[in-house]
Amino acid sequence: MFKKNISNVKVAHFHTASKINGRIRSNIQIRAPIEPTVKNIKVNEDHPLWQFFHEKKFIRGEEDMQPSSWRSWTVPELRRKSFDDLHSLWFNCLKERNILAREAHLLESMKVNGGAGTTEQTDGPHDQLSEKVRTTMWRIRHVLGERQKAFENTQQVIPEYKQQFLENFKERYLDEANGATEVEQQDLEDQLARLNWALFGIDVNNLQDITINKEFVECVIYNGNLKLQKFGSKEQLDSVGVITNAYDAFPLFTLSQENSDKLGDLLASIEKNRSSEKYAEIMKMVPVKQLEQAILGFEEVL
Amino acid sequence: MSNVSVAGRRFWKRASHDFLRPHELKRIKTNRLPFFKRNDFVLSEDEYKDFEQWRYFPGDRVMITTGEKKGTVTKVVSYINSSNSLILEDGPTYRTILPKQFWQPGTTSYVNEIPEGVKPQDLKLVAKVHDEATGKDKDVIVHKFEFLGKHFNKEWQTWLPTRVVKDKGEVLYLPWPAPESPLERTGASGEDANSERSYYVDSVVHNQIPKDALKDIRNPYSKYKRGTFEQRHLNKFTAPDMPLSETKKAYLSELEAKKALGHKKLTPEVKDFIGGRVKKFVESQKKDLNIQ
Amino acid sequence: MVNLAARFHDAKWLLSKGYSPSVYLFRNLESGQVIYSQFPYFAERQIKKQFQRPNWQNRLPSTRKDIWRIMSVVSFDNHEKAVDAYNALVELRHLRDVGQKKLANSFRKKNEDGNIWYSAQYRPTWTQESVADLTTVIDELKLENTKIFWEDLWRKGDDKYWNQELVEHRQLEKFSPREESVVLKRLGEKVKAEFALLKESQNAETLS
Amino acid sequence: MKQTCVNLFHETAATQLKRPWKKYRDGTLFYGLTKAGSKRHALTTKQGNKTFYKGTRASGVGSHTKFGEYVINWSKVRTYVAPAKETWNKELSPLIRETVPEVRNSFAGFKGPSDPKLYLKKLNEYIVYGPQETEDHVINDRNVERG
Repeated sequence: MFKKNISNVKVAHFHTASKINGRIRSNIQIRAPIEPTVKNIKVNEDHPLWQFFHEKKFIRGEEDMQPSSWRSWTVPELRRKSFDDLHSLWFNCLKERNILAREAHLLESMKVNGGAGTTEQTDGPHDQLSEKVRTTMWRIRHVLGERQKAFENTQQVIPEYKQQFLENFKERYLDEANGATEVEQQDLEDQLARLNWALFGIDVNNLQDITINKEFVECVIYNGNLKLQKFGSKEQLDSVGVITNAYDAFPLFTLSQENSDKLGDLLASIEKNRSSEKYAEIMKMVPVKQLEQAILGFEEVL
Repeated sequence: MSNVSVAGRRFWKRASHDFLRPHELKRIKTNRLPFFKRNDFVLSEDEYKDFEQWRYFPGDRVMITTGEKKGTVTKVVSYINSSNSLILEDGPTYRTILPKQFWQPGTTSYVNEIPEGVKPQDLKLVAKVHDEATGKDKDVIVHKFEFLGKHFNKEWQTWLPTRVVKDKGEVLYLPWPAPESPLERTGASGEDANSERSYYVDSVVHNQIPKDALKDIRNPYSKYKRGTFEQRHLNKFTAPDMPLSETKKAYLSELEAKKALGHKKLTPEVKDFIGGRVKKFVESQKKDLNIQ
Repeated sequence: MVNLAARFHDAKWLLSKGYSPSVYLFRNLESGQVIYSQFPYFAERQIKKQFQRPNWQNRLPSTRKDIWRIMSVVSFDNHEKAVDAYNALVELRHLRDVGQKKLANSFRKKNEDGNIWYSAQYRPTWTQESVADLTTVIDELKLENTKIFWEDLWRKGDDKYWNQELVEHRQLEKFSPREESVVLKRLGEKVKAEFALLKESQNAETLS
Repeated sequence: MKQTCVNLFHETAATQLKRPWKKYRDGTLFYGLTKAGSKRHALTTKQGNKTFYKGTRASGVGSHTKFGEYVINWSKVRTYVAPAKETWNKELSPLIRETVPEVRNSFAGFKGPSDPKLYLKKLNEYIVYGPQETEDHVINDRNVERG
């Protein structure tokens, strides 16, 4: 029964034993093995592993690998760069070393003479370039360390120099503000903004998320006095005097070139505040509290 | 980089020099084809690396001070790094056998004259000095010159040591020879992203370096960080004195007691007494001499 | 449980039991050898049948499941073709081992010692030969509407070796080795559904 | 009689393989190729006693709980802070062409790069001129920059 079954089923066969089925293919010949090819693999243009390749090249040619035509960054060159740039450069270096290591490893496995890792007495181009990149990297750290040291040193001496610095600025500022054109006035405004950032750490163009602290109080008093002297007449100056507290200074702090005509109103409000009953009470508070009160009061006025 | 450590690389570099046993060296020497022995090769560590060591630059005019060619004024052509010597235009030569693979165009014989290297210490620099008496330039042999800092050499577009002659407070600069053809230097600073300035000091309150980055920038445990040396460190490193023995203590206390007594001035009586004794002795001596 | 792969099953049986018209190619991770199967699994008997002349270079592979991975699934539009292809592949393997042994050996890449090139236990030639056999079978038997699901399209080699009118190449969905059987089962279901649709339409044609 | 290869010719092949004429001082057999060579190497993971844990600098970042789970302590895991996409300057090359002349800093009038007076000077320049190079910043014709 089994035999009968088989004879009924049509089966395709190659070799001579299948002659009985009437399909003779004795001339069949085996083919050569088919090698896999990378052509069948598609890689995305933005595949993360491309970061290990130099311009998507499998391996760089000799013309791109001339250690003698490249040098490390020098320290003076790095001193010109901001932290973000140095951070970027560090990672660019890191990636370059990855590429070099990959290529060196490849050459080593291919046992190419002069490639990295062979027992040649001299280093290959990959080793030399990698060492140069490494030099760039330690120099980045050196420059940042140096910069941090300078910052810390300045922190030490700033209490000594701060007052003088502010006085010098005020003198020059008021001197230059006299009879300045509109463009020059704008430049002076910018200078004041930079000063506030430099010495008080206050970004006056972005007061939204500022915390009220000692520095801000100082900033308000300094700016208030400066603006009073810039925009106020001699009589106004004499009547108000030098402002020493943030409560009085805050309205003047809000002055700028555009709304300088409001100075009279502001001075009037300061006078009014001074004559109010609360004033003596507020003066007993710590400066930060005074400033808070001033801001609350100022908002009420608005 | 990848599989050989720095120490490993150093090992391979030194392997050819130091790691051969005497018997291995002997074997190599006996099995080698005969060649003209030259002993002036230096180890790669000892090779000259900077201009302060070479002292002369290709193009410099020099005078030879030793050997057959002593007194010849000629020009430096190039360096031989392997022997720390210089090849001169009209310097000493030696005769050697040249295998055919090293033949230059124009070589016709196996036996050739080849320029021999001269050490920098066997040379003197020849400089041109303007002679005011005749109004012409004249050659001067520089007996001794030194290096004084570095300067940016515009002809070579790089930083080179400054060669000077110092004499009685006067400083005479010796220029380096110019390159044969002007150098083509590209990428002068200020042109690309690499040389653009992006760092400005902007605040004493806010640090531009994020706080978290600091621990990666500086190593608080660095062995190069010296700190300050204080008295307590000194105390720590000073060994305590040994305890005194009983005898020594007694001696010292005796000394102290003597010191406490203080010096007494001699009274006239004592002075007379001492003087009398001395006089007596001297006279007795004289008497002895007279007897003899 | 009986391992169905241990015996040969004809088209009628496969159809009646609801198996998909496919041939499965498994690849040995250690040695690179390939076995053909009618089912998404294999049996020791198949190994014995398909490696008739084992030697030190072409060893009789073990049945360890962890070192066998699916290489490709070849699916056809009817069970007869699937059975024909399976038989032809097995016969070609026999031809390589016995009938045209010298010719087969002449194709193989050799190392310095004149042996088949290897790295550790791995000889890439076994996998490459099975791909070549697959092209032979499809071309010679003119198996139309063949779909090959490759675990890695890299292995199919250059397009010039394949008759583009007969074959369509696809990529098997990515899976972890643990899920291989599930993936193959699901693929079988899919092929079977396609096959049923095709049959239905053919029936409709004949009726009309 | 000293045990050597020649003297033990009558012994079995196994004895020959053990090479009894080559021994350590403590009498244990030596199976290596040579007795010479450096033995002062770092221990591998397979050496040392039971307390020796070598690791691969990639493990040991957490601890096992009593339920068999592994809890990673993220403070022990290495992290890399790459620059943000907006601030990443990809134009900066890791190396510079040899043809670009080197610049030196003079720090004329100051102690050095970390001098606070220099910092304040730079700060003053920034307040007055904003983010642009002043005369002091610029590289002069002798390729020297104040720094």
